[in-house]
Amino acid sequence: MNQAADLPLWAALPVAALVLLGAGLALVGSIGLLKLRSFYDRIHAPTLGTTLGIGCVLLASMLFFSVLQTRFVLHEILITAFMVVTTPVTLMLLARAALYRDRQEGSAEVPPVPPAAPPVKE
Amino acid sequence: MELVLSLGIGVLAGSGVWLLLRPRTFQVIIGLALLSYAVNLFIFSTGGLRSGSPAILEPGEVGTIAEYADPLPQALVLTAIVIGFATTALLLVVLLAARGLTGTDHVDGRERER
Amino acid sequence: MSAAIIGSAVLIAQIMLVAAMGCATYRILRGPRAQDRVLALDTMYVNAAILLVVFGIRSGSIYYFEAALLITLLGFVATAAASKFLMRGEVIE
Amino acid sequence: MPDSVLLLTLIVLPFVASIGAGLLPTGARDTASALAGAVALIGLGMVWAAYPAISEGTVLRAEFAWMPSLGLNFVLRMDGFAWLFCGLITGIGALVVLYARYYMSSEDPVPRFFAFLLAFMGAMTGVVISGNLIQLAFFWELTSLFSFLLIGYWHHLAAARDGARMALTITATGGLSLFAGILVLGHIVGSYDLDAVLAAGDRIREHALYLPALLLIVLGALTKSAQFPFHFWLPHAMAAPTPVSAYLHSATLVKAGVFLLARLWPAMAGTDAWTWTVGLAGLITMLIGAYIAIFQNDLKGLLAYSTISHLGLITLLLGLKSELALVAAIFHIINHAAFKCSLFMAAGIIDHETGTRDIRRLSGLNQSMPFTARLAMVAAAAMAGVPLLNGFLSKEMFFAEALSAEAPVSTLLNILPIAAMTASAFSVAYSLRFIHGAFFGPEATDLPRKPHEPATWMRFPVEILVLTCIVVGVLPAATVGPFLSLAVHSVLGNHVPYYSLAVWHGFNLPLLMSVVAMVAGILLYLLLQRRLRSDVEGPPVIWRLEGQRIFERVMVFVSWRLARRLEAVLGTRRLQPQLRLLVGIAILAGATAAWWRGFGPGNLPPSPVDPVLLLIWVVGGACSLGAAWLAKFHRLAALILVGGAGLVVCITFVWFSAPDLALTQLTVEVVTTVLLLLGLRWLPKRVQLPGERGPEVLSRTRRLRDLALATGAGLGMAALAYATMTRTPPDLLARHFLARAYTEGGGTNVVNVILVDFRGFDTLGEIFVVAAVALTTYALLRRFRPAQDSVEIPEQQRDQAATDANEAGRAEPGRVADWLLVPFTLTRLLFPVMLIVAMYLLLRGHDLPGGGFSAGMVVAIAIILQYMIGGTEWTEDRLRLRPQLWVGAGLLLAAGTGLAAWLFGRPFMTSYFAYGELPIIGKVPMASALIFDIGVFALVVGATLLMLVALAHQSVRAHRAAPRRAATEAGDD
Amino acid sequence: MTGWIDHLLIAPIVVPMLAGAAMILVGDRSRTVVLALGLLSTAALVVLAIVLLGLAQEPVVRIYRLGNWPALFGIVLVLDRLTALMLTLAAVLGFSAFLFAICRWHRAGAHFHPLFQFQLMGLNGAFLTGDLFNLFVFFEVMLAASYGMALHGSGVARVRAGLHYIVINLVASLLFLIGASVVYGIAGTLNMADLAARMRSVAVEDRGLLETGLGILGIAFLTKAAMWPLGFWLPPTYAAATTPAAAILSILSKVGIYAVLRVWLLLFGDEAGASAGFGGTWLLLGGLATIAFGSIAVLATQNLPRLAGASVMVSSGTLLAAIGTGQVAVTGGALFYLTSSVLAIGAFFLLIELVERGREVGADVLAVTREAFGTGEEDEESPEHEEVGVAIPGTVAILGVTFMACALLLAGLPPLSGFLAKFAILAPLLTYGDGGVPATTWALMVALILSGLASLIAMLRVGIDVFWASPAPRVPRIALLEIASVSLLLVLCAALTAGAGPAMEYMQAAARALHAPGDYLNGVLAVPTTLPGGGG
Amino acid sequence: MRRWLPYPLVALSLLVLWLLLTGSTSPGAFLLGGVLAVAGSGALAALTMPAAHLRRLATIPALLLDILVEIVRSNNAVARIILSPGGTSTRRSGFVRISLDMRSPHGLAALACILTATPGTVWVEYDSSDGTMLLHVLDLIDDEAWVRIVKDRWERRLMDIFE
Ligand code: NA
Ligand code: NA
Repeated sequence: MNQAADLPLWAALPVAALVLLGAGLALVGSIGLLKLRSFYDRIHAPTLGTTLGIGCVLLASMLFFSVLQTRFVLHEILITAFMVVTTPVTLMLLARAALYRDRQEGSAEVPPVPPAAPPVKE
Repeated sequence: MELVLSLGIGVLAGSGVWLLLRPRTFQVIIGLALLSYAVNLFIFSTGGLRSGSPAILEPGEVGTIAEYADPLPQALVLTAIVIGFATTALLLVVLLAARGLTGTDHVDGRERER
Repeated sequence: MSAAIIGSAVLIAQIMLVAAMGCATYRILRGPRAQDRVLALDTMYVNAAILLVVFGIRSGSIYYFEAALLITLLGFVATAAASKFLMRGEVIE
Repeated sequence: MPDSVLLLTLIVLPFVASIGAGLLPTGARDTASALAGAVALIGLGMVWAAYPAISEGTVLRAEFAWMPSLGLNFVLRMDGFAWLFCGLITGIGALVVLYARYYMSSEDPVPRFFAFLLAFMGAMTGVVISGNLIQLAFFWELTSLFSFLLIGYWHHLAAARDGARMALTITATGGLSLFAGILVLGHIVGSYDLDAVLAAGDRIREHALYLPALLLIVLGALTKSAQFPFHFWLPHAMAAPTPVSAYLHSATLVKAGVFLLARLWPAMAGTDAWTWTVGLAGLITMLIGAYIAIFQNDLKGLLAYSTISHLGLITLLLGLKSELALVAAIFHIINHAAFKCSLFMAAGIIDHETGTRDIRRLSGLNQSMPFTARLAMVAAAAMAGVPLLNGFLSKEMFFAEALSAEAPVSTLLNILPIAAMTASAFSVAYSLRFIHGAFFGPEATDLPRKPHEPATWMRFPVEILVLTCIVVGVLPAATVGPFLSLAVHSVLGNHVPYYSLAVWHGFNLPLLMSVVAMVAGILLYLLLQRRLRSDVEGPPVIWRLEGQRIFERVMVFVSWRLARRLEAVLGTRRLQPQLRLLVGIAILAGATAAWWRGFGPGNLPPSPVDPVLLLIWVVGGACSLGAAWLAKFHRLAALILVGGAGLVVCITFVWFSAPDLALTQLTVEVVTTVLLLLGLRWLPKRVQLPGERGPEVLSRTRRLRDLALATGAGLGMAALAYATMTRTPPDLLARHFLARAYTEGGGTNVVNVILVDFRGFDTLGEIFVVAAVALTTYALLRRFRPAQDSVEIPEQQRDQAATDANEAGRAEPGRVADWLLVPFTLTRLLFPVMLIVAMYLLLRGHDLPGGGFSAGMVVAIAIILQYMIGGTEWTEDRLRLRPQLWVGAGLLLAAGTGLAAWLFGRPFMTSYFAYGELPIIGKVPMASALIFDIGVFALVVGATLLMLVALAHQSVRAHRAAPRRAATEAGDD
Repeated sequence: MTGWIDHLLIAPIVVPMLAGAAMILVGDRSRTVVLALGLLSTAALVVLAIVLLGLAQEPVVRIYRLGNWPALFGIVLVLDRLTALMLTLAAVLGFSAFLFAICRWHRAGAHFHPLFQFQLMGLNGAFLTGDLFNLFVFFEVMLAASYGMALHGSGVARVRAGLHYIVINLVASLLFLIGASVVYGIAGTLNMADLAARMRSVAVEDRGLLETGLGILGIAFLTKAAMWPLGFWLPPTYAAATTPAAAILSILSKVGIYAVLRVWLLLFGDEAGASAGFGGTWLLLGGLATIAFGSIAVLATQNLPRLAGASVMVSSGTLLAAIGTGQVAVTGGALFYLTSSVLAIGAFFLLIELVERGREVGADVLAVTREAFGTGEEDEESPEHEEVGVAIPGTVAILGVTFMACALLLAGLPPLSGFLAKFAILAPLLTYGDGGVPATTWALMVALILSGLASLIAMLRVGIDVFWASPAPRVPRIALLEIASVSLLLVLCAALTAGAGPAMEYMQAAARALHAPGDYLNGVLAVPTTLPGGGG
Repeated sequence: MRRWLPYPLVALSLLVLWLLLTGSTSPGAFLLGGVLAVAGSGALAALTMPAAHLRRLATIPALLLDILVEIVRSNNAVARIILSPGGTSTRRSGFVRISLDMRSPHGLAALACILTATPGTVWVEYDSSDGTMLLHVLDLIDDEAWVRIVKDRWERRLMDIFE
C-alpha cells in the first residue's frame, strides 16, 4: 500500500472507481448465478465478470502501475485477450452439454434436435 | 491471521481424513488431495506469515529477513506439491486399474459383505 | 489521501470479489445440475483472477500478475474438460 | 599330531565327506558307503591316536576366534568323557555304515543317505567336543536337523514325514530352550566357556536365575533323550531306515541329552530342583517306556520304547545326588549302546529278510536264521539284565544306587527300589517277547519273503557288538574299566567315588532284586500271552494317552487354528481399519508427546486479521467440507470443490508473498482436475438411491468414530499449525539464502535459486519421482482392462451416433465436429500462445516467478487441450510427441548438469553462472542452473504427457474394442 | 578441491540415476543396451559399496557437500559405517534381484529396468543423505519406484495390494512432511547433524512442540518399518509382487529401520538433553508386538509369499525391539541381525518362485487339509515298494537345499548366520542387566526364541509339503542365473557365519558411532576448508 | 517464406505477446521473441490450422468500437435484470435458431467470441450441414430482432473481413 501514497489524486480516483466497478460487476454476475432460475439464464451471469468486470479492474491496474512506474504497463491487455478467447470455449461446451442432458431427459424447456437437413449433393 | 490459517488447515485436514476413511477409492483420492493441501499450507506456514512483502530480490541485492519472507519453506512446498501431484496421478491410475480388474471401486477390491 | 482512497476501494472490491466467490461456491454446493457446478467453478476462476489483479494493486507488486494470467489462460482448461465430460461422457476421445 | 589338527579332522572331515557323498551319482552305493566307512574309521583312528594323551588326563583343546567380542569362540575340547563318546560315535558309526551298505536296497539313491549320515556324525561329534556352550547349542541343533533328514529319508512314506516332522519339532524346540538356558547360564557365569562354567558350580547353584537356567537346559536334554512327557517322538522316528535307528536311537542322538546332563552335572546337579526335574522325569520315563514296550507289536517299536525306558534309567541315575549314580549312568550309556544297537540291527535283518517286523506275524525264525537268532538272544539277554552280560552290571549298580541314594523327599526314596525292580521286570518281559515272538514257535508260512540268513558282512556288525556285550559282561574291569574310569574322572575330577566293576559282589540286596525282577518278568510275559496275541493295539490302561495324538491336536490348534484366529483378530487386510489405525496412532503420537511436555501458542503477537483472507477461508472451508460431503454420490461436484479449495490455497500463497507457489499450485490444479476427469469415465456410476440414506446403527457408529478421528486430526493440525506460526521462526537459513541467492546463486528469485542450486539435489530427486510415477502409470495402463460396465462407449456418444445415423449424409463424428467447430479454432490458436507463455516462465524462472516445472506443466496443458478438443487421433497425426524421449532427455540433462561440475573439480550440482556480453542482445545471464531447469522442464512435459496420454488412449482402445464386442455379441444371439 | 575419491560418495546415487535415465532414452529400441546398462550399473554398485565399506572404516566421517555449499545450508551426503553397510546390502540384493529378473521377470511389464535403477537410486540416496528433507525426497524416489516394482506385471492381486500400499505410504509421507516441517519451524534446520547439535539447546517451551513433530515423524518411519499395528500392508504387498520386485522390496522395510536408527539415535541419544531416550519404550513394546504378530502371521499361512512377508515383519519387530533397548552392544547385534535377515529374506523371496514353479496348481490348497500335521488319513502305500528311497532330480535337490538354508536362516537355527544373529542380540542383552534382568529383556528373549520356533514350524510344514509330500515332483525349468542369484545371497550368509568375528566388530563399531554421534556431528558440521559458493 | 512463416499475422501477434510479457523492447527481447514467434507459428502449422486471409482491415476498428459499446450496453442490461427484484419474473428468456451464411471457421469463431462477450447471449449449437446456429438469449423480446442483430450487425461485417 506504500506505493499508493505516491499516486496522484487524479489517478487514484479513476483507479478506485474502476476497481469498484469491476468488482461490483463480478459480484452482480455471481449474484446472478444465485438468483437466476434456469441454467440457461445463469450461464449469462458470469459474463459480466469476464467482460466488463475484469476489463475495468485491468484498466485500473494499467493506470495504477503506469502512473507509478511512469511508463506504460500493458501486461493487462494479455489477460483481456485471453479472457475473450477462452470464455467462449467453456461456455459453448457447457451450454451444449446442458442441452444434451436436458434433451436426454426430455425437458420441454429446450428446443428439440433440428430436423434432418436435406442431403447435400456435391 | 494465524488463527484463520490454522483453522483453514484444520478444516482441510479434517475433511481429508474423513474422506480417507471412506470406502470408495474416489473418496480416498479426493481426501488425499485435501490432506496434501493442508500439509502444504502447514509447511508453508512454518516460515512465518508475511503479507505483501516483496518476493523477488533486486539484482545485486543482499536480501534480509526483515524485508523478505523465508524462502526455504516455499521451496520445500514446491517439492512437496510436485511429488504430491505425481503420486495423486499414480493413485488415480492404480484405482482405475483396481476398478477394472476387480469390478468394484471399493478400496479393498471387494464389497464388504455383511 | 490517495492511499486511503485506493486502500478502501481495494478492500471493498476484494470483499465484493470474495463474496462473489462465495456465491459461486454456494452454486457448486447446491447444484442442482452438474453443469451449474461447472459454470460456478468457471465463475470462481474468473473472480479469483480479478481478485489477484486487485491484490496486485493493493500490494503494489507486479509479481502476482502471472498468477492471474495463468488463471485466465489455464483455468478454463479444467472447466472445458468438465464440460466435455458432461457432453461426451469422456474428456478425450 | 597337534591337538588342533586332530580335533579339526574329527569334526571337519564328516562334513566335507558329506558334501562329497551328496555330489555322488544316485547309484554310487559302494563308493558312498566306502567313503562313509573310511571317514568313520579315520575318526576312530583319531580317537585311538588321542588315547595316550587322554589316558594321562590331558584335555585336548583347540580354540579359534569366532565372535570373540560376544564371548563366542570356536573351542574344541576333548576330555575322557568326550573321548568316550567320540569312540561310540565313530566306532558304532563304522559298524552302522557297514550294516547299511547291505541293508539299503541297490535301487535306493544311497549317496544322499550317507551324506546325511556323515553330516549327522559330524554334528554329533561337534556336540561332544564343543568347549563353548553356545557352540554346543549350535551343533545340538544340527543333530536335530540331520536326524530330521535321516528320519525323513523315505519321504514318500507318510509315516516317515510325520515322524521326521515330529522329531524335529520337538528336538529343535528343546534346542531353542537349551540355547536360552545357556544364555542364562552364560549370564550367571560371565562366560560360555565350558571350563569356566564347570568351575562355577557353586555360583550357579546359588544364583537367583539358577532355576530358569536349569529348567531351560533340562528341557533341552529331556526332549533330545525322549524323556517323558516328550518321549513320543522316538517311536515315530522308527519310520527311518533301520541303520538310522541303530545309530541315532541307540548310540548317538538320544544320548546327546544324557550326555549334556552328565556334562553339566558338576555345574548344575546336586540340588533338590535338579533331582525333582531330572530324576522324576527319568523315573516316570523308565516305567512308562518299559510298560509300553511290552505291548508293541512292531519289533522296532518295542526297541524304541525300550530305549525310552533305558534312557529314563540313565536320566534317573543322573538325577540322583550321588557320584556313584553318575558312574552307573555313564556305564549304562556304553552298555545300552552296544546291546541296543545290535538289537536294532537284528530287527533290521529280520525285516530285511522276511519283509515284516510284526511280532504277531513272525514266528520260528530260529529255524531259518539260527545264527542271527543266537546273536539276538544274547543281545536281548543283555537288555534284560541277565548275568554275565554287560547289561547286568550296570543294572546291579542301578539297584545299589536305588537303595542308597538320598532323595529329597522320603517318598521318592521309598518307591525307588520298587520302581527299579518293576522296570527291570518289564524289561525282562519285553526282551522275552522279542525273542520268543520272533524266533520260537512254529515256522511262519505267510511271510512276505522267504527268510534266510543275511549276508555275512551284514551280520558282522551285530557279531562285533554282541561280542562286546559278552566280553564286557564277563571281564568288565579289564575291558571297559579304563575307559569308564577316564570318562568318570573327566566329569567328576577329584570327586570320583570308589566303585567296583566286579561281576560278583556276593549275595546282596541288589542281586536279590535282580532275581525277583527276572522271575516277575517271566511270569508277567506268560500272563500276558493271550492279550499279546490278540489284535488289540497298544498297552492297557494308558493306551488312550497317545502322546502323538495330543501333540498333533495341540500343534494343529496352536500353530494353525489359533494362529489364524489371532491373525484375524490382531490384524486386518482391509484398508479402512489400517488407515484408521495410522491416523489414530499419528494423532496419539503427537498428542502424547504434546501432553507429556505440553505446548502452547508461541509468544509472537498475532498479525491483524485480514477480512478478505478470512472470507476467502470461509469459502475454502466450505469447499473442503462440501467435497467431503459430496464425494460419495456427486463425484464431479467433489472434484470441482477440490478445485475451489485449491484455488483458495493458491490465493493464500499469493497473499503471503509466494508467487512461485501460486503458479505451481495452479498448474498442478488444472492438470490434476483433467486427470481425475479422465479417470471418472472408468469409475462406476454411483447414484444416490432413496433407500441408501438411512445409515444403519453399525455404520452410524463407524461414521461417528471416523468423524471423531477426522475432527481430532483437524484440531490437531490446527493446533500444531497455530503453535508453529506463533513462534519466532528461526531464520539462520533464511538469512543465508536471502543474502547469497544473488551474489552466489546468480538469481533474484530466491525460491528458484534454492530449488535449482542450494537444494537442487532435492529437485533432482523430485523429478526422478515424477519420472518413476510416469513410467509406472504407463506400464500399468498398458495392461489396463476396464470393468464390464465401463467398457461401453458413454451413452452421450451412443445417443449422438444414433441421431446422426438418422440423418442422411452425415458421418457419425459430424455433429461433434460442429459443436466443437468454434472451440476447435480457438484452442488451436491458443496453442502457440501457451507455448510462448511457457517459454516465458521457463526462461525467467531464475530471476522471477516461474521455472521449469510450471513451464513444463503449461506446455503439457497446451497439448492436452488439443487432445481434448481435437481428439486423440487428430492430435497424434499432427503432433509427433515422444513423451518417453522427453522424460529420458530431461533426466539426463538435469543429471548431466549436476555431473558437469566434476569436470571443474567441483562437487556434484555445483552451479556456475556468469553474465556474457553478446552483440546486439547485450548482457545475457548464463547459469548452469538454467540448463538444469530446462531438464526439469523437459521431464515435466514428458512425464505429464506420458500419464495423460496413456490415460486418454484407454478411450481410444475402448472405441476400437466396442464394435468388435458388438459384433461378437450379435454372433452369439 | 575434491579428489576423485570424494566423488565415490555420490556415485551410488549417480550411477543408477544415469543408467535409469539412459534406459528411458533407449526405450524399446534395444533390449541389449538396456540390459547392458543394467548389468553395468548393478555390478558397479556392488563394487562401489565394497569400496565405501572400506572407506567407512577409516576414523573420519566422510561427507560430500552437494553444490559445494556448506553443510548447514546445502545438502550433504554422509558416509559412516551404517551407511556403508546399508549400501552394501542394497547393492548385493539389487545385483541378485537383477540377475534373477533378467531371466524372465523383466518382461512381465513395461519399464522394469529404469524403475529398478530408480529403486536402487532411492535406496542409496536415503542411506547417504544427511538432510531430513532430502531424506524425504529419497524416500519418495524409493517409494515411487517401489510402486512401479510392486505393480510390475499388473494383475488383480498386485493392483489390489498395491492400492493399499500406495494409500498408506502416501499418508505416511504426509506425516513425514508434517514432522519435518515442525522440525524446521522450531529448530530452523534440516541438517540432521545440526539438528542433533541443537537438541540440547531447544527452549523449554518449544520442546513439547518439537517432540510432537518428531513423534509424528516417527510414526511415518514406523509405518514403513511395518511395526504392528501399522504394518498390515506389508505381507499382501510383498506376496503379490513379482519375485525380483519382492526381493528388492524386502529391503524397503529396512529403510524404515534405518531411519529410526539414524534419526532416533542421533536426536535422542544421551546427549539430547531433556529429550534423551524419547519414545524408546514404545519402540521396544512396538517391536515386541510386531514380533508376536509376525510370528502369528507366519504360522497362519501355508502360502510361501505371505510367509515371507510375515517373516519380514518378524525381522522388523526384532530390530525395533533391539534398538528400543537403547544399548550399544544390542544395537551392534541388531545390525548383525539386520544384515543376516536382509540377505536371507531376499534369498527366500527369490527362491519362492522357483519352488512354486515346480508345483502343481492348487497343490497347496489340497495340502492344507491333507498334510497340515499328518492328521489326515495316512496314505495307503503297498508294502512291497515302500522302503526304497525316491531319487531326487538335481534341480529339486538344489532347491531343497536352498529352501532348507532359508528355513534355517529364518528360524534362527544353525549353521547359517540366522543363529548367530539371534545370539548377537541376545548375548549382550543378557549380559547387560548385571543386577537383575529387566522384564523387557525376558520378553524379548522369549519373543525371539518363540518367533524362531514359529518360523521353524511354518517352514517345516510348507517344506515337507513341497519337497516331500508332492507325488513325483515336476522338475521346474530354472535358469542357472536364477539359482545363482539365490545362492549368492546364501553364500554371503554362510560367509557371515564364518567371518562373524570381523563382521561383528564392524557392527559394534557402527553401533558405538550411532550411540555416541560426536564424530558424526563433528564430521558433518566441520567448517569446510574450501571456499563455499558455486559462483565464478 | 510460406514455409518458414506460415502465419505471418500469428507470428506477429506472438511477438507482441512476448514483448508484452517481458515488458521489454530491447534488441535481445525482439530477437528472442522473434525466434519464439516463428517457432510458435510453426507449431500452429503443425496443427494444420487453415490460414485466415483477412480483407478490409480498415473496418476492424469500427467493429471493435461497436463491440465495446455493445458489451457496455449489455452489461448494464444484464446487471439490471439480475438486480431488479422482479426482473426475473417479467422477463422471458429462450432459444433462437439463426441460419448463418458465413462458413469461415475464423469468422464463426469471431462471431462466437462477440456473442459470448456480450452478456445476455450465448452461442449454444451450430450445425454445419445447414449453417444454423442456436442462440440462447437472456432477455428475449422478439426472436426476429435477434436474428437481425446477429446477421446485420455482426455476421455481415465479419464476412467482409474473413471471406
Ligand atoms: Na510271533
Ligand atoms: Na454472452
